[in-house]
Amino acid sequence: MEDRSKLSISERIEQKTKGSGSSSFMEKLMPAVFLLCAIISILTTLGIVFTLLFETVTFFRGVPFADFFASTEWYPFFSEPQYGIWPLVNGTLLVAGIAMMVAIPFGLGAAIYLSEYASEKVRKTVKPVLEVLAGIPTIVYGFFALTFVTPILRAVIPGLDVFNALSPGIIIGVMIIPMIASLSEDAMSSVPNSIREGAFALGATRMEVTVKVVLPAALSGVIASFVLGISRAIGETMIVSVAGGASPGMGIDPTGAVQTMTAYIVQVVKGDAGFGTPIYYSIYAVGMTLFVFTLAMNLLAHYISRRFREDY
Amino acid sequence: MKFADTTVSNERYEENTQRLSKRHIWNKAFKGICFGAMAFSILMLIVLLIRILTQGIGFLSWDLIVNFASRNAEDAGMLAALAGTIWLMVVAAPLSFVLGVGTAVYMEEYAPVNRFTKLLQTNISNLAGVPSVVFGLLGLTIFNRLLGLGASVLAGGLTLSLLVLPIIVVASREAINAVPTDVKQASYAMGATKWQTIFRIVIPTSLPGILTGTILALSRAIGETAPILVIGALTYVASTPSDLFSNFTAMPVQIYDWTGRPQEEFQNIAAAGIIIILLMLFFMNSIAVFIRTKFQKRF
Amino acid sequence: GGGGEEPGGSEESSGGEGSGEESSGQEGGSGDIAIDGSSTVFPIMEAVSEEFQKENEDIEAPVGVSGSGGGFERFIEGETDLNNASREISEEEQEALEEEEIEYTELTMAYDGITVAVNPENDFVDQLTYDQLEQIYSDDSDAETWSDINEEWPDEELDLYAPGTDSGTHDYFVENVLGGADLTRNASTSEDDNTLVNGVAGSESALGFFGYSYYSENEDDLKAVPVTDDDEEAVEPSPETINDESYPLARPLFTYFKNSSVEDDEDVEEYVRFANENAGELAEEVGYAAAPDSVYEENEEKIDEAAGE
Amino acid sequence: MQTKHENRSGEGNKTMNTEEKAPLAYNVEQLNLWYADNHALQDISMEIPEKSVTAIIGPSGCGKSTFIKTLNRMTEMNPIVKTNGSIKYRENEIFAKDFSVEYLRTKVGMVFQNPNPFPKSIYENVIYGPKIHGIKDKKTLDEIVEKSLKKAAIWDETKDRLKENAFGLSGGQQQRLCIARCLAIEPDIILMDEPTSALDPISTLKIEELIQELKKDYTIVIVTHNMQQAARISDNTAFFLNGVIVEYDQTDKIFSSPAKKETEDYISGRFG
Amino acid sequence: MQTKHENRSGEGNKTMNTEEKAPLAYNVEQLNLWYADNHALQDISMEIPEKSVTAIIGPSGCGKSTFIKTLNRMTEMNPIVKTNGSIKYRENEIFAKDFSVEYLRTKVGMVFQNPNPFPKSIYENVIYGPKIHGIKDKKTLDEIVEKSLKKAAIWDETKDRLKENAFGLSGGQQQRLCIARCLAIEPDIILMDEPTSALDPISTLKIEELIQELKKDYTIVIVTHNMQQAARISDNTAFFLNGVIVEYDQTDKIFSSPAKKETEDYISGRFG
Ligand SMILES: Nc1ncnc2c1ncn2[C@@H]1O[C@H](COP(=O)(O)OP(=O)(O)OP(=O)(O)O)[C@@H](O)[C@H]1O
Ligand SMILES: Nc1ncnc2c1ncn2[C@@H]1O[C@H](COP(=O)(O)OP(=O)(O)OP(=O)(O)O)[C@@H](O)[C@H]1O
Ligand SMILES: [Mg+2]
Ligand SMILES: [Mg+2]
Ligand SMILES: O=P([O-])([O-])[O-]
Repeated sequence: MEDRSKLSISERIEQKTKGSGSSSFMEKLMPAVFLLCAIISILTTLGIVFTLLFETVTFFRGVPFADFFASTEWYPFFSEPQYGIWPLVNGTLLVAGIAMMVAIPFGLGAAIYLSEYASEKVRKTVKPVLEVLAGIPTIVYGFFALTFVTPILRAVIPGLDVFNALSPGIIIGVMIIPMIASLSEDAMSSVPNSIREGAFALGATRMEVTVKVVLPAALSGVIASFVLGISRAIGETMIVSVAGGASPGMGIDPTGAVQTMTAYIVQVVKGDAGFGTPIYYSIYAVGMTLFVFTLAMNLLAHYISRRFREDY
Repeated sequence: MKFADTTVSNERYEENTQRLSKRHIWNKAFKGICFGAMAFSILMLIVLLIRILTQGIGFLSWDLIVNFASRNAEDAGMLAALAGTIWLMVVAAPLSFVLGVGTAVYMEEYAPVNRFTKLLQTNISNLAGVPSVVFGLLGLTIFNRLLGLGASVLAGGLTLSLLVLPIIVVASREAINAVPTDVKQASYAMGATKWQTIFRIVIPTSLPGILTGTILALSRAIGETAPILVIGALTYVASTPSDLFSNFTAMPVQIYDWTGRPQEEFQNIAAAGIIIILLMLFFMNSIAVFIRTKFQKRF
Repeated sequence: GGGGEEPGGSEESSGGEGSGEESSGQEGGSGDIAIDGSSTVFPIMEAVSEEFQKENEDIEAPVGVSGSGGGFERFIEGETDLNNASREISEEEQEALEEEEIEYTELTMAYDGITVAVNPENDFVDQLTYDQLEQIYSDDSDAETWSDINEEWPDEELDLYAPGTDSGTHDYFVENVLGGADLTRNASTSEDDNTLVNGVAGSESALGFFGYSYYSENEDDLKAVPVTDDDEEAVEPSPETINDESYPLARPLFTYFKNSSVEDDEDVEEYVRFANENAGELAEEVGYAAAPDSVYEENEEKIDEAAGE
Repeated sequence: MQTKHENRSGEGNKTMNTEEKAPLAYNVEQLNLWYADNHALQDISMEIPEKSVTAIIGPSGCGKSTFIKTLNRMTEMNPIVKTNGSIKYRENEIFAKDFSVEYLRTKVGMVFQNPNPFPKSIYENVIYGPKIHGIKDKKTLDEIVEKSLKKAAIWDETKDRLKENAFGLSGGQQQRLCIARCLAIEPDIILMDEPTSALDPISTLKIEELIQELKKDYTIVIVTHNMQQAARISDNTAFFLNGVIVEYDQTDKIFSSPAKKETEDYISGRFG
Repeated sequence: MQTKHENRSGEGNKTMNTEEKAPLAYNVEQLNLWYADNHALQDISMEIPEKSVTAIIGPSGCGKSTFIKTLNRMTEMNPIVKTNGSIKYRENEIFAKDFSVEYLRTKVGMVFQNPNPFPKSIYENVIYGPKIHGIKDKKTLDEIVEKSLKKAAIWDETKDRLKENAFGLSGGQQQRLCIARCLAIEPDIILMDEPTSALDPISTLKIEELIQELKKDYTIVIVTHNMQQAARISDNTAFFLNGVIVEYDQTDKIFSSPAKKETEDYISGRFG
């Protein structure tokens, strides 16, 4: 001890650093560990793709490819089953379309209010509240749609069926509002204040600043949030399973029952389809279609936010 | 020369009060509309909560928490589901946390700029958008069948952890990215190695953000019904899971089952169950908000 | 529904006793009985498990709901001891089990009466024949209004409800009433019978069918329609008419157990016996009907046989 | 250069002793401003004559930016700001209830420290102001663009790329574009907050020349860190310190014979 | 003040004409650095004597920060940077393959433009360096903290709040804490990149005094925008322009009789 304390700190540091092999071991080990973590995410995607692909191929051994894409009838449970995917796609897009008609205006409006008008305090309270809204289990939304929204809508719209596209569509929209609001708000608040000030200094009102400067500047982020919203609406499962019915069809009438790709998967998983039947494999084919759809949406969002990003 | 011919007269901008007041009205109306949009969202939340509370609050009881499911609504409880959900979290939370943070650190601190990194990035943002029911199919095929885990807590937890992984990665990357380069440079400038800088500066500094993201991601996982249904969670269990290979049921599955029952009382029990799950979510969200406001450093 | 096939009993005599004791001994008191299958049968089996576990606290008997088909899949994989089904085992499933060399026994646990119901405001329908039901529900028929079925009935559009196409109730109806023809595409289908009840209760020109329990719990909002499969007197569903099979749409609910499980594991055997003894009573409690006593007696013999006694 | 000073006779006042009384662009009286509890401007009184360049100098944090932003009421967007006192723009009280802030800002242009073009094309940047004020005619707008860019001495560099994004311009070009954008609505006064501090020396020179040119038609108030710049381009200079005007006088006087010890210390580089 | 100049005799060289030859802390030869295609440092050669203050001045973007960061190889963290030439730290080539960059940075401390304490307690900030270099003994660490804070002239202000978060300190205190943090590992050289530009005049003064004090034990290289500051505190001054050393000489000579026209223009405020 006596000896060591005579050494200056710098000398002691030099002594220590000479003998330290462990830190260089960590230096080599940790990147590998982290890389491994990162690779798992890629493996997950590969896992999804292979799982879906494998069983989808089995499905197409029994059901001609052409039927799947050319037929507009989806009746897998009929004595002469029909496996045309389009009715499910149609139902999915119909519900997602309704959802976006709710989510885009309200989400964007909320984002604008929070980013451009609200005080810091309001923003700080509302954002977590909206996050709560986004975190409510979808099963809860599903029963809310079926037992609350549908009866109200039926009172207003006489021809509305018990199962319809409208009610789950609206509720999915409501569920997505926070996501769009939050992502758009992020995009808008990252528009530098200096640009806003530039517009104010020209005598613009707040609305003129928002609509003509901030929104265009944040457009890539805002549109990306819409696309992500659509992708979420397409993938939403329980709300449509509960409130949308199970009637695949090609109509675009929102008052009637529909079936979405996700709802079909749940129907079969919960249902009676025998092992090894084409119905069983069909959920993978539908899952694959769903995956391709959301993948396309996500790539689109990615592309938009890359391609049109403004560097301030 | 260039200033002489004033083609645009200054008067043009001497706006008559009418035009100006019109612009003011527009401005007000626009603000109102945007406020309305925000208020609508919050209103929906309130209506939803009131609806659930009015239906379920009378049926909240201690029994609901300590009893197992039963055919009699009066005796029915969600102990198994509650325990199942907690077990799922116990599996999913550390796994997705470690994997998520590891991935984020790799991407933010180590990844070279190359194709692999780009692929990784695209891959993760895509994974975040894959519908949960598809994750269910993944879990069913790989964990249940291929690895032979069956409909066990482990299979469920693994499935959920993959489901929330991308969300955690994105949140963690943001948090790590928010650590100022300044501070990292200070560490390097003292002769710290990369790992030392990451371990002692980057991770501790971004931890609040990472934790917040993780909690929010997990609170989403708690409510996920579809993937759990797909991997075949049980519906009636009169015991709590004893190990990773036990069968389980989870709260949303239990609620889904109750709402499908013919007896009216079960609908009410379901509403009470929803209240419990919402309480759990509020609790987790408040922890997240607390961490965020309390520990997040402003640079 | 006829009794299950009895696959060759060669294994029964292969000294199951000893190994049975061994395995139950290994599992100690904390044996786990794996039960999965039909959602229709689930409430009964849940009640059975609930009661069973009250008496045997250290034996766990959780019940899953993978649907009859999904359940059979797991049964074939050898993952489960018992599989509940709201229909008889299919030929493909039998073949697969044979391939896996799994021997099984079918037990009829209770009866469900598929109930045909209309809105209480509907005062013109007082009974329906199979022919009429077929006319209404078959995809081949072109009936659109009530008057298309019976000229005396009003000229109002049929508002039809039916259980999800992937359910046992749907299959049974299609098989027995429609003679295998497809269900009309005009019907609103849902996996959740409660919503069918709501649909029928909310529309005056509605007609729907679903499990008896959904009717008995909502008697005030629905009117059950007596049904006849020939031109005899139509019968209204009730626990009695279902139990004595006078109600034509009474259908049996099954559970299938793996013979080797009963043979090797005392817990499973105990559970199966317990289920057979109590299923009738518990079924009525949760809104189904008991099967005739003779069925349970027959079951007992089958169990004895499988257990090698 | 001008940092030498032998003569201390010229006594600075809070309101400047201008020799000939030019019409006033601004008349500030007893202006006080707080950021929450921070009293950032204290009893500021100052007359700003038209068609001249008024420089505001002072060490960092003394309130220069705050002051200049108050002149077109940009400070009030910050909810924690409280203001009292009076600012008359051309005889009109800008804090009056019925005085429109949009009108004020139309008449009083502003150029910021960092160039802040909108992320739009050069063309659209310039016509933003005219457009929000109701000018829609394509031909008129074209004219405005040409004239404004010419006045801001950036026409030659941009005339062939008007449709390109303004972010493609260099910092100095961006700053001149911002000046053009501000000229497009033909303001009466131009406020500039350290307009050259983010620029390279050559761009700085160009902007300084431009200011000299603009002074013929406009009243200019410029905040600058750079005393040499103030000396070079301004007619009058106000020296701020800790939220107070220490001295306000003709630029020559301030730099040759400051009345106050603090002024002298500051311009001779003893602090700051 | 020093901005007057009558005499142009002192000819500046790329390597300075020091009168007495002190031991060298650094010897930079033919250093070139590119950010991708931007040739940010061109043929820099410069000898830095130990136990002295060397100031680097020059207009924004001339490469001051880049140069100083190259001295402890911080630039190489940016993947687009390419470097060639030689830098010898105490006779050792720092670009040599077997030369440890961690060792270099342990010997060469760095203080940045904006104070950048770690988001930890004051105590932990100071012991960060010793800890990562393997010193764990609590008593030694306590001693290091006291000694370093005292040397950085911030002990009195912080001794009662060592466990508090460093973010609670004022900007000037934070900057001194960063200096203390850097002293804790007893470096040989301290590099400072505009260490006072984010600070108020009083904090600036304190840091300047501190530098004068530190110079007794350490070699200091300081980048500054502020010519007065360079004049006040440095022994030698290098004037950079567009990536080139225009002039490097004793500070007195640079400020009283610069050899080059550009230097004169710059320090007399004609640009920048
Ligand atoms: N948005 C704000 N919120 C709170 N205080 C502020 C704000 N802006 C400025 N201040 C405070 O007001 C005072 C004056 O600031 P101001 O920005 O006007 O100084 P300045 O003279 O422009 O300085 P600089 O030369 O650094 O730009 C300072 O004490 C500053 O901390
Ligand atoms: N990370 C970087 N990537 C690309 N170019 C850079 C980077 N950092 C600096 N440069 C360029 O290198 C040149 C020198 O920059 P440097 O930061 O060294 O200047 P400086 O003298 O420190 O200026 P300042 O006084 O503004 O800090 C500039 O042209 C700059 O644009
Ligand atoms: Mg300022
Ligand atoms: Mg620099
Ligand atoms: O689940 P089920 O087979 O009874 O429909």
